[in-house]
Amino acid sequence: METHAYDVLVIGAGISGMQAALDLADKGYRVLVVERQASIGGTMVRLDKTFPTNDCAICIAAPKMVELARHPNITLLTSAQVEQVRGSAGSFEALIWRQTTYVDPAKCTGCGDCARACPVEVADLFNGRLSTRKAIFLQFPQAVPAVYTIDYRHCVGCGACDRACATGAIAFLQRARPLTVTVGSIVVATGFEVLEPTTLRKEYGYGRFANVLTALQYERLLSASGPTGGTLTRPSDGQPPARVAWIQCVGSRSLQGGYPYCSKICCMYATKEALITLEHAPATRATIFYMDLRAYGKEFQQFYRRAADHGVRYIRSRPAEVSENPDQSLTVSYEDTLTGTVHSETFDLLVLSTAIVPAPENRRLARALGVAVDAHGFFEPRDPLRDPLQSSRDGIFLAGGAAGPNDIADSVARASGAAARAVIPLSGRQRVTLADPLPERELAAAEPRTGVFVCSCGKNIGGFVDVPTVAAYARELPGVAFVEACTFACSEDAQRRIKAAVEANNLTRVVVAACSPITHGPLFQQTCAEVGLNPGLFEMANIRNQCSWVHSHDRRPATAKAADLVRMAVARAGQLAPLPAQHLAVTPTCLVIGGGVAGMTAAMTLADMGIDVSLVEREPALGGKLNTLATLAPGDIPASELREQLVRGVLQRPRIRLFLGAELRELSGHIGNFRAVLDEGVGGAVSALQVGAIIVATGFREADLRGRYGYGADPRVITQLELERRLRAGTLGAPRTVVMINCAGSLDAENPGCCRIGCSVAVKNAMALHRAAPGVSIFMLYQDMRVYGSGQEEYFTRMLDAVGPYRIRYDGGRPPQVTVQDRRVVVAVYDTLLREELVIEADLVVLTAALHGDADTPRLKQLLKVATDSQGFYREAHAKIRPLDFATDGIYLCGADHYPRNIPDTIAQATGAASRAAIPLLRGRVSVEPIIAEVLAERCSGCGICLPHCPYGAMSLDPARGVVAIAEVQCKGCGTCVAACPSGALQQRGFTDGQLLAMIESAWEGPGHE
Amino acid sequence: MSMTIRADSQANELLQTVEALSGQRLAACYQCGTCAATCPFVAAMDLPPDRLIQQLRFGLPGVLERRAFWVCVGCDSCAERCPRAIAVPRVMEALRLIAIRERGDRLAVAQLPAATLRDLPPIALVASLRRNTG
Amino acid sequence: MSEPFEPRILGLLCSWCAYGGADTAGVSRFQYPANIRIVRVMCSGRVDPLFVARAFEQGADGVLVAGCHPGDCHYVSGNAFAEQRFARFGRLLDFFGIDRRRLRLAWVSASEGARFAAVVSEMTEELRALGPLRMQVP
Amino acid sequence: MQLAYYPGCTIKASARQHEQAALAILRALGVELREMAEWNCCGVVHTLTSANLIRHMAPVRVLARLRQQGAHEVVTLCDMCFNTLARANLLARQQPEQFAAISASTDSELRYDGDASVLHLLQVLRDRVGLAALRARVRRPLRELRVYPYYGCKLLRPSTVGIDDPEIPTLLRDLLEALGATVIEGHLQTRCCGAYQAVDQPELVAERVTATAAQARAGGAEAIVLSCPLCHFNFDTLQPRNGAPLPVFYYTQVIGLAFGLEPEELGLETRQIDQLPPLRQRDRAQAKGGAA
Ligand SMILES: Cc1cc2nc3c(=O)[nH]c(=O)nc-3n(C[C@H](O)[C@H](O)[C@H](O)COP(=O)(O)OP(=O)(O)OC[C@H]3O[C@@H](n4cnc5c(N)ncnc54)[C@H](O)[C@@H]3O)c2cc1C
Ligand SMILES: Cc1cc2nc3c(=O)[nH]c(=O)nc-3n(C[C@H](O)[C@H](O)[C@H](O)COP(=O)(O)OP(=O)(O)OC[C@H]3O[C@@H](n4cnc5c(N)ncnc54)[C@H](O)[C@@H]3O)c2cc1C
Ligand code: SF4
Ligand code: SF4
Ligand code: SF4
Ligand code: SF4
Ligand code: SF4
Ligand code: SF4
Ligand code: SF4
Ligand code: SF4
Repeated sequence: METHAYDVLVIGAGISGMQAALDLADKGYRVLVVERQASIGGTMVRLDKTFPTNDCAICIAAPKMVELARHPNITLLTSAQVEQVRGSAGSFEALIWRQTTYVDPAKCTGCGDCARACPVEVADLFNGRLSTRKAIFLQFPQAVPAVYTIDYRHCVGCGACDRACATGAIAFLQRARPLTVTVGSIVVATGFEVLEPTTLRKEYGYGRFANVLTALQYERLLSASGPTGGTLTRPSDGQPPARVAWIQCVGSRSLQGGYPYCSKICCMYATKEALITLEHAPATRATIFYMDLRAYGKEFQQFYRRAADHGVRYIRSRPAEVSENPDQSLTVSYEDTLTGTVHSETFDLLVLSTAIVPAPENRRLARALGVAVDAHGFFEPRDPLRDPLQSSRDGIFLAGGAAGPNDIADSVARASGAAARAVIPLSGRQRVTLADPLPERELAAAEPRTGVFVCSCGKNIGGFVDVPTVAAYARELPGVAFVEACTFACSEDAQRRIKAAVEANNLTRVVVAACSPITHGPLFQQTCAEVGLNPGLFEMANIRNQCSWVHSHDRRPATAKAADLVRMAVARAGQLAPLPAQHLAVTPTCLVIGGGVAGMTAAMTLADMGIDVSLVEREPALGGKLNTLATLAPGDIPASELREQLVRGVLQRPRIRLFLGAELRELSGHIGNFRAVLDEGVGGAVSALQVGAIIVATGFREADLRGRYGYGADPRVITQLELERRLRAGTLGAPRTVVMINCAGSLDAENPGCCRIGCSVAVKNAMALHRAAPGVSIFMLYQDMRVYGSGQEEYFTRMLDAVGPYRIRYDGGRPPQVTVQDRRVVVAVYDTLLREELVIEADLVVLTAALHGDADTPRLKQLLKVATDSQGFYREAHAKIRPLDFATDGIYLCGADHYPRNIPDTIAQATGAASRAAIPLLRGRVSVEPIIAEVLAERCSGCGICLPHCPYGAMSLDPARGVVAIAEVQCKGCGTCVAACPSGALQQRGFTDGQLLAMIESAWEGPGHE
Repeated sequence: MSMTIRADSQANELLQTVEALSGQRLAACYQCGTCAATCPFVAAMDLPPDRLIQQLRFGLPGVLERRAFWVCVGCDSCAERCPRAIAVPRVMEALRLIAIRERGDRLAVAQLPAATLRDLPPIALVASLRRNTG
Repeated sequence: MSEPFEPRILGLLCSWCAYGGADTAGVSRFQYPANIRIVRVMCSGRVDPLFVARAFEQGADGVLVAGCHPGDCHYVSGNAFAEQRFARFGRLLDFFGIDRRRLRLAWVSASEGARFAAVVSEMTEELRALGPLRMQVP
Repeated sequence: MQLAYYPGCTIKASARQHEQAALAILRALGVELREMAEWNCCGVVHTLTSANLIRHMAPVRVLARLRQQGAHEVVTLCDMCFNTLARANLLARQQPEQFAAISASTDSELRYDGDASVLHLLQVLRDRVGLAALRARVRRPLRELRVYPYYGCKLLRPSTVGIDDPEIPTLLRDLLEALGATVIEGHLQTRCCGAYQAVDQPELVAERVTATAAQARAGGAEAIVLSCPLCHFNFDTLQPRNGAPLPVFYYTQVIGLAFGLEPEELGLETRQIDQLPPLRQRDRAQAKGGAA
């Protein structure tokens, strides 16, 4: 049996597994990725778009898939399972069973001839059984690896594929083989599945009625690459549905008929699906039946409002049942709980937002790994509050959805976190050193020799644009030496062909006419680099997003425009020049700003990876909110206990240098080499530090509610944080009636966001009040009960049982009124469920105040040159796939300064931020942005007009030479300065005037073209 | 209408009795409306089950004067679907029992027409008496 | 037989927002007239008025410069400079007797596919009404 | 096969046809029901509050007697009896302490500790006899008969004692299909008919049976087949008088017809046979065929 050695084993290659593997591989560790399916990608690649940004899911996932497949430090095993793991952290031995696919991956070109020949049609699981595929198949067009697989359960062994395959890739004699590997640590990223409600919630008719779908099936129905090519039709008759409804919590939040937990993402994906439905067909009536609409992430509430404003109808109700009519429409019976009336309403299509459940195989895998799963089958952290990424066995870590429902951003953050933890048992291992840049070809030829590859993207382009005509036209263009039409230019196979064409024809420029350079540019640039062409010599023409998809009704203009875009790209290609790759050495230390849970966790994680850290806390003591909070949910652990544990951990690590009572005063430099000046305040020292990366963990604060809800007017009106302080100090007294008002200062015009943790905090504190003042009556005034996080729904229902609070659902448009009337505090509120105005006399009113970023954020953001939103929370580089990075390289964020979050999420994120920051620090060098601006000194008059245009302060006037100078690592390549220069002394690499004008001038082939 | 709820008027005896008799914890109700939409007789109820529960919890007056719990036949449909596994029919039975204890039987065999008595299956008669009398 | 006038539009789009919006229009299949040819720049701040002038010279009937919404600029403030620059450049157009409607500055975010399609459709309609720009090439 | 049998009051009063038919088909299948000695009323409805424990006395007494008589299981025909006995039995198993209190207040020989099981005849047919055996015994397949099976409540709910899926039961459909009948279904099959409200709020029942019968008719059904004597009564008497009401049969009677038993053996009245035109026609056709 073969045995191979790696550093880390990653199990599962959805977005989490991919992120964990890339984070590790980028640090120089050798990673083995084991994926049970034929392609990597997981759930995300089956989605249409992603909330709340509505990014196209495959567009943002595909580049990561390709990056993973090509990473020199990653070995990918698909159609494989982990059978057994022996050993301990630092030296595990894993037995892996690789299923046979009966196709030789080395020979298969992904052409699909075999599938066309195969006579067996089977239900396509990727498309939720809404279409069929063959017994030999590719999971989806962008599959990685792009190799066909025989589904042996359905193959009849007829051999048709074998006869059709020109490369002889079919290998019926291939045998499954076991493989043993040694690794130091393991990341479990096996994600989750969605419930198919055929045994529970049968009254909704799933599996019996053709037009009742799960949300995942509906994603396929919306998807452009789905079974209907993105036209929204109902399965029974192919007609567009005029009325579509979603039922929430199908199998979730159910003590009976399902699972007790909240699946956390379905309120948002239903909202997203409804919104996209309206985009597809604005006249559709979209209705969502919900109990509590949990729109609690960053920008989620705004997204929900947008859907409501676009006409998505939200009905607060959990429908009773669904019946089918003779025309296969569906009648839903429900009570609108806000009016108290029972209705039967008919819809054409019904989507069930079914529970997120663990894969049934989790239990088997858990046995093989020797780790614990919870009652449902999700992998269980050893300590869910304090150590959410650590499984029950040392050296094995949990990423993404494997431990419970998580959206993409949280999955990615957790994956980075797990990657950081996975590094720790590897201490002392030799890392793979960074490969030198690939050798570049000689570009001796004076005339550019351009190769043009025109992609038909299956039917995505080919269906609307005459690709052969475009290719033939390209052949006639000046400088074009080679043209090829390809079916899927981004496939693995096409990369091989591009490289071969460059070699064979001695090409010096490559133009790919396909989709967007944003999503696919880097892939082709990498291909070019592999064949010795500098990435700067590559250009793309976006004939899919700009032609075929948007001019689908008329082939002629679409084709003409595609030809124009190719001509423009070729013209620009002629002007292209290599973009030099530059690297800078990195100071391998990190600055962490903020000493709360997030900052301390990040610092400790970095120290454990062997990195020196400077931890700066403004206050005289570490701990952040832990210095104020009483007990923590889940688990009712005293906050002081966690604080002591973390502080002890920080003090025990000699790599952490602590600056208390200190603030960042000045910052200059860039990734790899920042210079930070810390000021310890009056009487304290001023220190200058040299660091390679910065993690920002400055936390959050409660909004100032003075003047609202009677706050500030009477000491009996306090906030949750103040309540925590009283509970902690034991100064609560004995209130008999407590009114909690949730969403105080949230969900309104001024602050449209949802504070995400407020409902859970209120629930925890109701329990705490009940303990501290037995017999107290608690009124909870809420809009939607949005308890957030793993175990929280269960905690909420335990609280209901123990405390029996009076829950009053109020409407945001009619908020509760708090008044002080002859020394009594009175709360008046309209209960939308009772439909009564209630007047409550309270001994204590607790406001669940809106949360904002730290008060000092406006100053810090200027220093760091990063962006925030209107509530003072920092803005990440990409809401879905780069949640821990700032757009500015070398600076990372985590914890509640990004958005309010609970402690488990904060810890996961902080660990993840440490992973991100450790990449340049461990790697030891960073690359400079290749498209920076440069100064043509001979033309620069030193006028300085450009200087104020640079948002990054990258420009300065060189007093000696009287010309402008640009600090290369600081330049982000926006080109603003270039347009500002009156003497044409600035140029932007990759976007020179010459390159851009070449395109402009060829857009219509000059004025003579008519 | 505006209801004043005072700190010291919280002793909601009716709720306590109902919870004790039915063994159900009404605070657990999500107010989701599944029971109401499930009930085959909701149209005849002057207060659907979910609202009945809510009114009971808040101690609103007049619950015992309602007809709803006399309409409920204990078919268990709602109880099967309730996400919180609340046995609504037990709540209804508790209310019937309390009403009967306070105001006496709702039905007397003597009042029923002889023809009805003769034709009815015994289970109908006995069940009706069990649910309408003390 | 004379074909109806089809205006030519040059689009200068920032890579992060407007170009992303055009991509989203594609992903969402929002249809718009095929009159626009797009050139991608990293930031609307990179757009030099020279590009616009050259486009008109080369036969464009209209130019669309599009970037991130104010406050959303990926490069913090590039779009603000673009806005200033084109306010000034507009006056220059008047001087040359070019209708100001032929140059349009629009803010489109990466998720606003529908908006991008609408902007292009509107602009095409407007230019159809204005008729061809017969720039005299000196 | 021999099984102890608890009839209950209604079977002996208004649902005699059901018992007659049941005994007839079981004879044909070689199953013998032995009526328990000294049975009393089952209590009719399961008591739902903790204050009425004494009302569990009746069903417990039945089960205790059963054990005294040496039997471990008992078959019921009436859905109400089944449900009441089965729920009391469940309570005896799950909350023995409550039962201790009841037992303490009764004669000591009537101790019961929950070790009997309560069966519904439909369970016996499905799980003991088997639908295959039933199918094999069919002599006159009900090919042209279009029926709407109605489950009502007590067979299915609560699911802790129900004998089939509470939402999508299939038992009656499978059974009727085994007899060769065409089955018409709809979501009202499991909806309560109003039960004892027939006593003093018959309008509630009338509304239910009207809606259910309308659904059956819309699907093309010619008859309703059910199991519970109270449902039978309600459908039989409270369907609207105007327009021909759909006839109602016990499943035992339909099985009997398929077995080729004579209508009289099944307690079927002439009126009912007349209500089933296809049956009549088929009888005639078969009679002719038989003569030829
Ligand atoms: C209908 C729907 C809509 C959604 N919409 C959104 C949205 O709009 N925005 C958003 O942020 N999130 C959305 N999500 C959530 C998103 O899909 C998840 O956050 C994300 O996919 C989690 O990624 P993951 O890698 O943890 O798990 P997965 O994507 O499930 O990947 C797990 C991988 O592990 C593999 N695997 C499993 N078991 C094994 C094993 N034993 N051995 C080897 N491999 C194994 C699987 O094959 C799979 O490839 C949606 C989810 C659903 C269901
Ligand atoms: C009322 C309430 C109750 C809560 N209860 C729970 C609970 O029960 N369970 C749970 O999981 N979560 C709970 N949370 C959430 C929990 O408090 C957060 O998850 C956690 O505090 C976030 O940690 P952090 O380090 O990101 O931020 P913080 O705790 O806010 O820490 C930030 C730190 O950074 C410092 N800082 C800020 N700016 C600067 C600067 N410019 N320079 C230097 N230092 C700076 C601050 O002084 C502070 O020490 C609760 C939150 C609130 C408000
Ligand atoms: S190369 Fe062979 S196995 Fe691969 S897709 Fe083509 S025909 Fe199929
Ligand atoms: S051998 Fe199998 S996979 Fe190949 S064509 Fe035949 S059925 Fe399809
Ligand atoms: S409340 Fe929770 S379980 Fe229910 S739909 Fe919303 S996110 Fe899903
Ligand atoms: S257009 Fe070509 S390169 Fe782009 S996704 Fe489609 S197949 Fe891949
Ligand atoms: S209290 Fe906070 S978490 Fe709860 S709904 Fe209101 S804003 Fe959202
Ligand atoms: S290109 Fe942008 S970042 Fe670079 S120097 Fe010019 S203005 Fe500054
Ligand atoms: S048990 Fe009562 S309340 Fe519940 S559905 Fe049946 S009749 Fe209605
Ligand atoms: S179904 Fe249950 S949780 Fe829902 S309203 Fe009725 S009793 Fe409450």
